[in-house]
Amino acid sequence: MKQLSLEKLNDLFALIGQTEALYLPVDDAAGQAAYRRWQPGYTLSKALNTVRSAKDFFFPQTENLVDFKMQGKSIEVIDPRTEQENFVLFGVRACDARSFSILDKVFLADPVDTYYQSRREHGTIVTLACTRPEETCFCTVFGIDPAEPAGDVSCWIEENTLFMKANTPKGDALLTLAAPLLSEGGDDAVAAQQAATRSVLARLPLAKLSLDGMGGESMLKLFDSDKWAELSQACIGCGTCTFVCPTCQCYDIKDFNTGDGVRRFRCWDSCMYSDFTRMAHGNPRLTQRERFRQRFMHKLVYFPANNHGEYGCVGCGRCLSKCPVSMNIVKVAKALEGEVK
Amino acid sequence: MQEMMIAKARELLKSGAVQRVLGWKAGEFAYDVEPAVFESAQELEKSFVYNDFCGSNLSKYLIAQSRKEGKTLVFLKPCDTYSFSQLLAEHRIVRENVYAIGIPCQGKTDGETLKGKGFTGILSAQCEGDTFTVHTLYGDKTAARADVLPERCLNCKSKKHMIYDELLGEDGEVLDSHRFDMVEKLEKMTPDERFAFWRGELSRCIRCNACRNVCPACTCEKCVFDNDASGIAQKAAADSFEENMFHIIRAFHVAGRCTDCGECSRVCPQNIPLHLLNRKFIKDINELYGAYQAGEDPDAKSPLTDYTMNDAEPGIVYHRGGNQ
Amino acid sequence: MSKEFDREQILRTSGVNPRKCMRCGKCSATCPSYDEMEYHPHQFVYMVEKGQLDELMASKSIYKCLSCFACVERCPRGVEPARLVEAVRLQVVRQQGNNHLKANDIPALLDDDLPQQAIVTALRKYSK
Amino acid sequence: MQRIGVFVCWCGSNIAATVDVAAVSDTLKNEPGVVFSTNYQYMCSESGQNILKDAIRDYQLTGVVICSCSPRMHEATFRKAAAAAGLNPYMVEIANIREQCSWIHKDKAAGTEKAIILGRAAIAKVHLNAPLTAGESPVTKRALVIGGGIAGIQTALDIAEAGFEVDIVEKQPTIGGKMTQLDKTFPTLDCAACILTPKMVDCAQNENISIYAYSEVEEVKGFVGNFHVKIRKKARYVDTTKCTGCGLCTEKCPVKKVSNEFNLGLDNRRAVYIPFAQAVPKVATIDADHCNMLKSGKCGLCAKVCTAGAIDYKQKDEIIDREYGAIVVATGYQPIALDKYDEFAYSQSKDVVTSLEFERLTNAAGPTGGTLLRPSDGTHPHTLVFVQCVGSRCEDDGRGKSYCSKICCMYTAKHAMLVREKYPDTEVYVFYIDVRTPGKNFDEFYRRAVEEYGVHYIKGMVGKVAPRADGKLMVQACDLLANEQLHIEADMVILAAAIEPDPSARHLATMLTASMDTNDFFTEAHPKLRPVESPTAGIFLSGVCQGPKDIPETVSQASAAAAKAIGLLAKNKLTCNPCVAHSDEWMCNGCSACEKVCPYGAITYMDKEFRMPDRTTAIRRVASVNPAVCQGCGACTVACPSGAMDLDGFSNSQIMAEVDAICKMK
Amino acid sequence: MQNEMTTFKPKIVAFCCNWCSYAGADLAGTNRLTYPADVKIIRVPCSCRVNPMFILRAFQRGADGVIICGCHPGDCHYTTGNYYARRRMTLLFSMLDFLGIEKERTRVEWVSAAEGAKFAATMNDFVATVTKLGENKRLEDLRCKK
Repeated sequence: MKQLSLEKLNDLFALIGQTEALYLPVDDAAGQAAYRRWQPGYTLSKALNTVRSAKDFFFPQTENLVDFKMQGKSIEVIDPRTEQENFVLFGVRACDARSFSILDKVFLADPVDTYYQSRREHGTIVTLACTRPEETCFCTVFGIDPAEPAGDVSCWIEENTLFMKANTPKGDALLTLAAPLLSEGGDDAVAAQQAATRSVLARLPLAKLSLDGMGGESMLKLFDSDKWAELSQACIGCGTCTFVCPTCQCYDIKDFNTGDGVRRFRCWDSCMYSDFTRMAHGNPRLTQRERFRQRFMHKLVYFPANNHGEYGCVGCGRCLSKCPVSMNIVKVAKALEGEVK
Repeated sequence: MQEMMIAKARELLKSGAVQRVLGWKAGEFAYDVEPAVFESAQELEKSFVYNDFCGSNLSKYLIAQSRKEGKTLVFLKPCDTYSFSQLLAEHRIVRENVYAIGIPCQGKTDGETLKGKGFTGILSAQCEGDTFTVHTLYGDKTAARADVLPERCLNCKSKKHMIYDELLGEDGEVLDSHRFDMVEKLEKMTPDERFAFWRGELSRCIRCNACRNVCPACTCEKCVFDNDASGIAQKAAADSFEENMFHIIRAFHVAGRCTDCGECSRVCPQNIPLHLLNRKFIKDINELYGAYQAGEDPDAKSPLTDYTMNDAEPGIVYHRGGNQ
Repeated sequence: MSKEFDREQILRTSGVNPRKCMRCGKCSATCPSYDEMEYHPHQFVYMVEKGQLDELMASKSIYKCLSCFACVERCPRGVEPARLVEAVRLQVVRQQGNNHLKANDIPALLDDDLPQQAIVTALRKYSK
Repeated sequence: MQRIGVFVCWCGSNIAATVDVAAVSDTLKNEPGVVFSTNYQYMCSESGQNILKDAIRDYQLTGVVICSCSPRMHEATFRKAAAAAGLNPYMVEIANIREQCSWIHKDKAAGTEKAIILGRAAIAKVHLNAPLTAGESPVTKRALVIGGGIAGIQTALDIAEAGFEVDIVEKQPTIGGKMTQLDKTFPTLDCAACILTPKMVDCAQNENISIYAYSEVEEVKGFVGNFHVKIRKKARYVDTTKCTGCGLCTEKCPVKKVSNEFNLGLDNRRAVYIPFAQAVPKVATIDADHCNMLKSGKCGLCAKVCTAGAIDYKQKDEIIDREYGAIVVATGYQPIALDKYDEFAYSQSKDVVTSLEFERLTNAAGPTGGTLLRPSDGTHPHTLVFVQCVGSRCEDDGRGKSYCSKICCMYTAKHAMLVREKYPDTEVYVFYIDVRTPGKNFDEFYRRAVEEYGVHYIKGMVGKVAPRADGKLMVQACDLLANEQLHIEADMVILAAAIEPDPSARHLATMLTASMDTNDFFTEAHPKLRPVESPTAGIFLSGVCQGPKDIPETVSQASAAAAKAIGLLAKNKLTCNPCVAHSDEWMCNGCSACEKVCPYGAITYMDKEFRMPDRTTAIRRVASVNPAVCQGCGACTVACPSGAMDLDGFSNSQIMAEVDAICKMK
Repeated sequence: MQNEMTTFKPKIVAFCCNWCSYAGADLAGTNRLTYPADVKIIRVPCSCRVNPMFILRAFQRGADGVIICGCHPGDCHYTTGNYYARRRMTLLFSMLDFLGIEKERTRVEWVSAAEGAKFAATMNDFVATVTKLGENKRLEDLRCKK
């Protein structure tokens, strides 16, 4: 365990920022936290979590895949990628840290998504333990311990000190880089904080959320449940839940005509949208009920069925606080609970 | 009020006067109330609520509900009635299939506003008189009611119901609000300051479409931004231009039709003050073409489908604002 | 102070646009004080428009207007000549620098027989 | 993918001098979709057109871009040539490289570059062009004239003379309109009845004309060439086929105190009446509001005296359905109500009258038999004051009208002159703001009133009319030229009240979807070049419904409207402009925004059953455009938020393609 | 820098109604009245055909100024089209200004078929105004610039 006085936090950021791009949560104009590239004067946000998740850094909302340049009747194909720079993501919470492993299962499975892979390889994740979880948090349901977050480096902030622990070679390298500023020690302080945090976690209203019966076994039963109609009734079909979700990974590929060519890019898509997976014959999911069902079946049933029981949710609670009509995965899970019992 | 509403709904369901009730349903926490349709007295008893978190505007749901067989009972707050009336004027709702009950409103807050005011770990919340008590994981906290209301309710334009079949409680008055203050403040800035302001706001947009999908004026069967044939379809703002484009065109499409219900800003996950764009149009319309409030008079010609021979010339824009 | 300034000032305080006048003379035709006045309502409109202010400001006519507003009421073009007369008068009063009547002094001057209209008219005429 | 041919015209040296035409055609040859590109000295010449035709055939062109002069010049030429070669004419686009390029630029490099860009824009548009076919619609060879005043009569006679059927719908029991109430007409002073009644009789006798008097238009549907109109023929309680117009019933009717509208209430008529002796049709009408028989079932005297047996108390309103190819509006005017002009004491004194009432008071067929008498006491008036511009040129909307009523100056001069001629012992004053006499022999007429007849014309307005206990009217006015206030003791005051469109016109305009201005006058298709047509195709305007005018002007406009209507009726089929709007029903919300901005009423809504994406069926309200009525302005396309409404030939995607091509970075 | 300023050639899109302004532009040509080649005209049936989308699209694609020309109010070939256009454009321009986008980049001008001289003068003036403003930066799409 290494430690650093918070007074020197800016020196640490400056040190890292010198060699790599450093991103950390700072407060935006509306007072919510968002990742920004560090520059002098930026301070780490005190918010529990960012509105947008950390997946942006590996799977950005829009990404240029290929360019076509047209000159008269000839077409030139251009790979727009430049060399990926190394970057450090500071202050990732345990839930988001888990989301990367879920995304990896999608993007690093064969055929490997090289755009994603390159970013994963060049990114170092520095997590930060939670101390004040909120009522919307339910990461513990998925076996995540926000007091002991994963990542290349785990951090804790207690009183006036930042404690850091490297978990991987990438983490070691980062701490080596920062070594001039760090000193040893802090195990006791961290353990004390963890104990305090865990006592709060036990009191969270959603700590006991049960996902029994979800997963592949009850797929058809859940698929055919008549609860979906009622659950999806209020859904307005926007993409808020999917876009703030750290694990949603669907995208669309679009062409943009630039006037002298075409820029082919991919962008996040939402299964809640009426034109999601629209094909030549139309949309396979005809109503919002089916689109709504798709999203939750995917996270709670299909994904675990294909991934050894791992759910496609990390319990970050973003959709709970951001859904315009206050519908969310917890309400769905609770409603479906009865169906499988 | 909640009891009265349940009793009324139960009575109308029982008599067969209505087949379903559109209202609000309690959630997991105090604040996550969701719009819901109730078809039986049991459902009403179980989860119908009307409290300080019933901010969502139900009128847009009537587009679908009123096309169902039978009648739908809907509870409408004063500001929701403007949307309802406007939707009727646009023939989007089958009036015969709706039984509208006007209900009073003292302003509605929501979880995001409470959190913005520093309440975290909210377990439950009550309001007595003018004091809000919030029980949180980290202890109980109180606040004055006015301090936890969102901007749209602090600048409420009207407590009067524009249209209803029946009214529960007293009808209120159209209010003198300060809703254009912020627009005015922006108008007084230099263009550079305004540009910086809006870039700061709009650059946060994640194009989740929540503003559009919740908006009672955005009821297109197919939005131009979802229609590849329109030539301006976008699924994400791949460039800052597209952020501007989306919000300008959206505001323009609802100009003269937006009732200023404020749902767009309420639902924006990034807290972008989108209502300011709509209010800018409303303010301009009021100043240039005479006071007009969408949803107030269903027979009034909306300002963009109307004209007078002596309308201001577009050049008037060069002479207005604080940027001479 | 320049004539142009006076004219601007009169136009601003009165809010009257003399160019709207179509010279029908209904103001003067309707004026109960016509015979008392050296310059008549329609002349006020015309002379202000042409900037002939010295004559108007020197004339007693500005005090002869009863402020009955019949001309304002009858004018088909909404020119409001009485407001113009009033503005010319105010311009004179202002240049004299004295406020001849203050609202607070009125109660002492009151007489039971005095019609309300006279008080209002007096205040209009003699105060800034 | 289109196969596009590009043809660059030199226009002799007009284009070639400042645009390198060869460079333009060579560069455009490389544009996607272009399979042929050439340049030629004069594309519009016969040999130029042949190059175009040959290329269309040889290269199987599906689209053509001509870089030449303005499309306003030769678009039709090239479209025709393309059609001759078998290509849809609407697959031709013109890049205007002469008026908008070569002629305005001196630098050849800049001109060439711009010509290339304009060519690219046209190519981009042609890529999205679709073949358009002009539709045709039949024409019903009958015209409807709404309003039977002098305007309607003249229009109907002219159309009937040309051999087409015309129906006149008049809401009063007789045709003739306001002119029947006039005494003499300026500037020739011939008697109104003498010149009007023969025309009324002509109408009745012309076999092409059907008169629906005491009738109103109830509903108008359809469009140019194909209007479907419902006419409500109000019950007269008299069988018009039996009534001989003998007038016996009107003498025997016991209800004697019904205000006579023909004489503007200056005297009374019976409950059964014929408005005046020369009425057409000359049949009696029972006034249901006053008839004892119809009110209480007690009387029946008229039925008893009628030898023709024409009285029918059970008669009902009749609805007549007719089809028309053209509609002429001739709804005329009425004087404004003067109840808001207290200063003129119109409501207080019987001796303050409007000019139209004055017409009746001097008319030989009027209540006084043509002798001018004071209405209050029947004495001979000695001093008469005429006031002009009462309610005209008034900015206060609540009281008057902002416009000049145009006819008052002349008829006031007429009245003043006639009074002085007939009663030389009178003093006549006319108070005016301006005297407006533009018209043949008009100013001479006015000068005669002043110079020969000694009418006192005084510049200035009357401020106040105060009736005195002794019956005199105290007129207070200002003589602006003398700069003095006048006080005149008058016996009568005559007010030249402003005129306004007939109040029925507003409702009619809505039915016809013909636009009106803020004063409820019908607007013309073009204020200078199409003054008798409404912007709505097939609707024509005749008389004062379009704006104040006197009789000669009304008659000439009526004939002009007739000529336009005849031009339409003479056609067997109408060719429609194919560049019209169309609505994509799937995207339409049914919100009516497009309908509200359509100046032609071309958009209607219908409830249509749709199979929805969720496989249910639903009834949806959707817009549909009548291509025969749409003129292709595109107002609806922008009003439509979903983009369901688009314009053929100028579609959203076509215009954006042009924008893209023009803005393209090099 | 100085040099860059003087060589900046703005891209101007002019939407002209077919009946008045396009004819006015033709008349300017017939009378050989010059204006910069930077102006490119798009013919539309009426000024009311101009959708705000087109204007934004032009800026996106690299236009530096957009001008809409129509018949004088009251003279519209379709009677009322330019009245609607007038309201739409007034509100749109005001909104652009509200977003801090230079309002001088957009303009509406009424040009009749007889006003060739006015058309040329208008274009000269507009090009000068836009040239002074420089390149459109606030409403550009970087993907369209290379």
